[in-house]
Amino acid sequence: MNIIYFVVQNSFLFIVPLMIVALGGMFSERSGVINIALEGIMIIGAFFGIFFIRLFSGTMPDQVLIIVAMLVSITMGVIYSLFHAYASINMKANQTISGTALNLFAAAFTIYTAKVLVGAKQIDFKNTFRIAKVPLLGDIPVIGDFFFKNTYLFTYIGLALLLLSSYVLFKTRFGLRLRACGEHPQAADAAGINVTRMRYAGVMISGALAGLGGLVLIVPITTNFSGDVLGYGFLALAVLIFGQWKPSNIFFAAVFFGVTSTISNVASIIPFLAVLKLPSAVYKILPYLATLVVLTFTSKKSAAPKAAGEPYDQGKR
Amino acid sequence: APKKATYEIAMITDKGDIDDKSFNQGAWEGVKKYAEDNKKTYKYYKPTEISTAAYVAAIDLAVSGGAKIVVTPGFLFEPAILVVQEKYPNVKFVLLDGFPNNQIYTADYKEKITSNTYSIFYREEQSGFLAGYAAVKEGFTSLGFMGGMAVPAVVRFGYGFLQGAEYAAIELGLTSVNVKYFYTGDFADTPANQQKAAAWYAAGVEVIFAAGGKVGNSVMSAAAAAGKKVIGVDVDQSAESPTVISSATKGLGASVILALDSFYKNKFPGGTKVSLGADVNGIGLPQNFAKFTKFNKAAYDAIFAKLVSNSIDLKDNADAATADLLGLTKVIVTLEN
Amino acid sequence: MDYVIEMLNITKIFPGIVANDKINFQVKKGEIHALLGENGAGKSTLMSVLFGLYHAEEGTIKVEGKEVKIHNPNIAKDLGIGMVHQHFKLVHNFTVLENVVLGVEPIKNGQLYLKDARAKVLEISKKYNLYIEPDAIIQDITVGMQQRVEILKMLYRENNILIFDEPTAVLTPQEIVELMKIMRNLASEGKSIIFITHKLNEIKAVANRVTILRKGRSIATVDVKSTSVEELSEMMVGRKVIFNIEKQAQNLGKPILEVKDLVVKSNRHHKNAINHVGFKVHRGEILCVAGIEGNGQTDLVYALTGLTKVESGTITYKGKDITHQKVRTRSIDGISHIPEDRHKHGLVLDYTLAENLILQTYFKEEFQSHGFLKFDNITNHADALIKQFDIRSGEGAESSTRSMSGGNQQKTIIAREIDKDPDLLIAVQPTRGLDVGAIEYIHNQLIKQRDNGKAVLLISLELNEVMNISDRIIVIYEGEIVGEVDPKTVTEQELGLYMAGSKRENVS
Amino acid sequence: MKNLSKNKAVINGSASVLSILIGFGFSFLVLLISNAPYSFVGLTTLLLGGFNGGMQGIGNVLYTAGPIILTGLAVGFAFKTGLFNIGATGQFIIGAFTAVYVGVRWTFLPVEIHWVVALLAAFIAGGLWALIPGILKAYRNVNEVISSIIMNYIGLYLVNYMIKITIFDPTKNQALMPTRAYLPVYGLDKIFTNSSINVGFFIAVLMAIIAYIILEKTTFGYELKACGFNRFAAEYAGINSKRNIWLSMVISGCFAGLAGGVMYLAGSARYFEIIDLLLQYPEGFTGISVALLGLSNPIGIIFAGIFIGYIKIGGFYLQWYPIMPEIVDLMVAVIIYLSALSFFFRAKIVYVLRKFEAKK
Ligand SMILES: Nc1ncnc2c1ncn2[C@@H]1O[C@H](COP(=O)(O)OP(=O)(O)OP(=O)(O)O)[C@@H](O)[C@H]1O
Ligand SMILES: Nc1ncnc2c1ncn2[C@@H]1O[C@H](COP(=O)(O)OP(=O)(O)OP(=O)(O)O)[C@@H](O)[C@H]1O
Ligand SMILES: [Mg+2]
Ligand SMILES: [Mg+2]
Repeated sequence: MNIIYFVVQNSFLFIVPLMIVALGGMFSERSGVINIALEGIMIIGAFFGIFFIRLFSGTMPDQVLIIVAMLVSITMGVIYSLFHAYASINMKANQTISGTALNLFAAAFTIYTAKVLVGAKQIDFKNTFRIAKVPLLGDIPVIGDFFFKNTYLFTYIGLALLLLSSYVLFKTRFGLRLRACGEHPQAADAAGINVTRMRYAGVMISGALAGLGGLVLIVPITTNFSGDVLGYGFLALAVLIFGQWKPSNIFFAAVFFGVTSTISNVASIIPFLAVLKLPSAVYKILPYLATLVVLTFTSKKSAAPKAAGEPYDQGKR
Repeated sequence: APKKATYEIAMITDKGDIDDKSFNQGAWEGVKKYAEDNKKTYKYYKPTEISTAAYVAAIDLAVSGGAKIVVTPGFLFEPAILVVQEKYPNVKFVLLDGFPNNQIYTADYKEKITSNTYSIFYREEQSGFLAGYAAVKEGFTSLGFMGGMAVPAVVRFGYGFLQGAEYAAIELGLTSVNVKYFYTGDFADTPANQQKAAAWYAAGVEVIFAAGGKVGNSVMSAAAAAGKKVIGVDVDQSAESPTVISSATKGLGASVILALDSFYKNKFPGGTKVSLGADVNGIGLPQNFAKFTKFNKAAYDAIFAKLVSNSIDLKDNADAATADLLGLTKVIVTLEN
Repeated sequence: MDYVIEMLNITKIFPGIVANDKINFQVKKGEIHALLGENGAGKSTLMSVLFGLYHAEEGTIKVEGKEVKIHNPNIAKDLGIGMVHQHFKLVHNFTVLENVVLGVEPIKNGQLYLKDARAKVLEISKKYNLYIEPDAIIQDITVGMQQRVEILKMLYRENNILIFDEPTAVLTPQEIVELMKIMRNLASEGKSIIFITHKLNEIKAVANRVTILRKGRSIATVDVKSTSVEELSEMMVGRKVIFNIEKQAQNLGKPILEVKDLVVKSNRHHKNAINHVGFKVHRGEILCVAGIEGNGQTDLVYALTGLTKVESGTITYKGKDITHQKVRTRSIDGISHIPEDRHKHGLVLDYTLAENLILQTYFKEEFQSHGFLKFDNITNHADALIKQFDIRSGEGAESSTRSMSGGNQQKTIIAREIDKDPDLLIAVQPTRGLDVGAIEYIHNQLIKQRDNGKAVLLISLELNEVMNISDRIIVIYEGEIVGEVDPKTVTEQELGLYMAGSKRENVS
Repeated sequence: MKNLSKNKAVINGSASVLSILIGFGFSFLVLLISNAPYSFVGLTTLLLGGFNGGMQGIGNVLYTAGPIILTGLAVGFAFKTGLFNIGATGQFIIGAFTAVYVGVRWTFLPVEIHWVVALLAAFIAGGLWALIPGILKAYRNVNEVISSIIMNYIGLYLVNYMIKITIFDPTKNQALMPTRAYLPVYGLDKIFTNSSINVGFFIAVLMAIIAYIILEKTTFGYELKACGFNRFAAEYAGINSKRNIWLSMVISGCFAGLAGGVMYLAGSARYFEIIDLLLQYPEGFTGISVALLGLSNPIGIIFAGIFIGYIKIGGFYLQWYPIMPEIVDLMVAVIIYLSALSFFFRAKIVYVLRKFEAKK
């Protein structure tokens, strides 16, 4: 049982950032802008959030500090995403090119800036944000062990964001309009919706969530940040597509990926796997292979937003 | 406008950066300290790729930038130094953890050291030994070794760690000490490494010796979550996390400082190869034992003296292909892959 | 005289073309005002300016006497202007209701609240006899219903000025009659309607006045009652148009295509798209398959041309069983296909005109040797076809097809397909959206094929076209052939009943 | 002679040049802010690029350009046919491994052709690796972006494992060096003394020319592009679009695989390590930049690859001064971003050219 708790608790380290960033990507693509810059935005978010933590560590209570740091990451993520929005919405640029450029720039920028500011590309920080046990809830048998021990505030924020995303997308006026812009911007425009504004909103939400996701990914896994997020932005993109642009499916995709990855990393302490003595390569490959197999059988019908990737041109029919 | 500045002391990074928490960082700190203390100009250069040709080009660049002495950390530089020591007879080379050779282990093998090259090795197995010894003496019986890539220095740390644990187990009359043993295959702080460490802690491991640059940061992160301990590597890493109880250091910086100092005193020990161990204070644990409850300075000094006097025979990477072939009796090694 | 809309001196320029050149256009309250003109005359552009989608370089717009600046559709909406666009502006995966309320969504506590909206929509739908299913997804409903959704959108917004841009191009005769009723109803309530159509008889039927555009200029605004169809068309094209095509007597040959018991599965629903269909096409005849959109014509054509798999049954062409043959093989064997959707199937819009003209033949000796294209031949071929078919474009053979007007794009396809000298020409909606001049030209081409002893299979929703040029008509309804009629004897009404599924005869 | 304002090559070329110039301006600005005393010398060094190092520098520019031209071709070729091959990295790794494996183990080959066979093997292996996403896209409609990302990781882990069980050097934790199959130099080292140059660059240029001919001059290219622009129209024209999709991926993968071979068979003795990090192999992603900068045109890609190599080497020589070479990465990113805006640039350039022509 302990092992199961352990796997679940640890899976959240993958699930939460992947899900948050994929949800971000969803808002962008639902508004009609493909955002391949998620990786870069994560880097920017992580960089500023962690830099903030480093500067203000100890000056305020830990959970307050992390909340403010999250706000910093979100803000910087939004600001950075504006470059993508400007290129792809105002300038009608090729969205892949713009995204690729922003990925390159984020990596170079953080390293360059870190070196100028702290003399090294690595930014050390103290992770004092782990919650060993949530008061009261942590004492609930089973459930407490699964979800309220050895955890981070992120987990709950992530789950809240999942519910919120789903609500916003399907239950609000904003969501309806956003989806219309991603499916048929001409129709939205004709209905009096400002497509530019909605697309900006979509990209900026993706900036906020990807920025946050960068911080959420890095904080629990290390004690210093060295200017990359290990390709998680691309994995989040995979989760987004795997999740067919729907919040609930994105959640399941992230869980699928998070749990299989965790199992592969900790196989050696799972008794029935440990005896197999398989090479670690097998475990490392397994989550990816499984995803590929699932995709093979679920991709016939794609739910991709129809207009995603196409600059909106009022004149075009 | 400023002219092309000249830098007397140069370091070439191998593949990490000067803040890799490992080789490059250790060497760089030595270069920096010596140069600043003695008002010398200094600079590091990054090669364009990880190849002999690129290393040679970087050394060319350093020399054209006025380098009189070039520090190259890591065995990857061996073939490059073989070339440049003759190309630049007036420039001195300090090769850490390597000996100039062409790395072709066939009939074409060539090795040569000229009078302008000084080759320094470290007896990491001794440092690892102290770490393993201290851990078991402290009362831990479930240990972990998480190395980065299985390069010779890392392997020596690991083997020493196991043998130190064995030595202490025998002294304490323990019947068994369990050690999980793993090379991560990178020097990075990935979620995979963090989870691996977390899994080990969850499975009862009490302390992990993290010998792999930034792998240590993942291990520390996991240790903090599990309320367990870490032993750092190369330099004193206690400042990085309260979970670090000690570090198996090697005198990277100190040896670089010594080499630079001898160079400027015109006593450069060129043409020689040294292996720095306990006898010359080339390795050791930091002198602060406050995070131990049972193990202490006296115990450390005693075992250290034995290493100095060479009365403990340690096996290194040349003696065993894998860790389970070290012939240990008390230590039960679980190799993971 | 009080006008609800006055567009004065409107000029709208696109790169390389003056789409609207100092146009004056005035609409009275409560009238149905038709807007007529060739393809590319500037009708849609003018309406887009009025609706705030485009911004005119010059000119003023007055609504109910007051000068207004319409920067975007929101302002148009506030002024009570609504538009049914030529290409429907509906979100394909939203429900009918969501599409109707899009942009004016009612909310309650920050949440979408559609209950009252649904009631209102149903009420309007009842009042104007616009049958819809509020919860159906757009992509699942017929074009006719989509049209009604567009109209509902306008009515829901309580617009007083309604623009219909070619609303009838996709409707059945019955639906057209219905629509006209609705339009008259709306007008009698005091709403003003601008009605764009290429069909002169529709203008005669409902419009009060008509404004004619040609090449971006307004030629005249006239009273419909006092003007004949011939006069209208002459004003529009600048020359006389012959409506009733003179066909030579038919010289019927042997059957070239024989379809037996054909079944094609649908990829949209569980029923068969084509359900046990059989018919023959002979040399020297134009056989028309009439039917309302969505009744299987598309699938039938895909099956005949090899774009889709056949479930069962056989297709015999020139005596050979081609049921399972590849598209390419059929094409080489002499089947040409003018596809329904010129942008989806007919053209590679990013290719030049010359490249598009070899889309079906690039692999032939004439255009390649050992896998290498013969560019000289390709250009010469294009130049010849451009001349022969009068394809107009900016840069001749090198023009990007994307930049060409719809009519000329269509001509490109027709040129390519006829140039192949096919034995069987399958023409689907060959004249959709084209002006009368272009239509005349294309009809002549089809008849020439027939007269040369080739076969033509025409799929069309245009009753006019069906009646005018075909030698024989079969009607398809819900994937089955429900009747075969002679165009010389059948009435439009009767044909319409077949198409709507209300009349049925057993055909062998 | 056509009007300048209608000449695509002129317009696209000047848009790229404009992006590059602004990129240099940006770097200068960054230097002014972060390192003012060295900003001018920094800029001139950047501009001089590979020339800073004389023939050695130029040789290294061409050496660096070789593999990235090939990965650029991989990405660009796929782009031209409507596919986004973000999996060049994985194909590169697989190609590299195969080349090294053949180079190390197939010693039964005559030494003269050993490198040829090793390169060929890399070429084929890269193609086969890309075949998987190609087939999945063609027959199962699996988005090639996601499947390629996945194949990158699988390729990485698989190769690391394969190295361990086939060509591992345990004392160094790296693959054995394929010394016997190193690419020939043909006296280039006499011209570009002390540089790492070898035939790799010329192989890359040859491949680019072949790609250009395929795309622009052959019926095969005509089919491929038709599928890329409009799959439905291609099917309507009787083109086997499924086959073309996977073929296009395979060709693209072949280029990426070849890039891996060219890189690891270079006599510069590059180490093939076992590291579980995709970032270790930036060539695949650089390929995206190169393809974008070269507007996916094979000939443009040659220039883009040389340009990236040129400023990378320029960045290397920046180390003469207390300037961080990372500024080069910043600059490349800015240039790519600007090239995304080239729609705008091109319109402006056409406008200016038209005015100019109107005057004449
Ligand atoms: N967005 C645009 N960009 C460039 N040219 C345009 C654009 N929209 C319309 N045009 C051009 O303006 C002219 C008028 O087009 P418009 O669509 O108004 O014609 P129309 O009268 O509605 O024709 P149709 O009967 O075919 O619908 C055409 O020549 C067309 O090519
Ligand atoms: N993206 C675009 N860029 C420039 N011009 C465009 C573009 N899209 C459309 N056009 C213009 O629109 C015109 C095509 O519209 P046109 O009104 O002739 O087509 P149509 O007959 O209405 O076609 P359909 O029946 O498909 O509506 C062309 O003249 C073309 O110049
Ligand atoms: Mg129109
Ligand atoms: Mg039209």
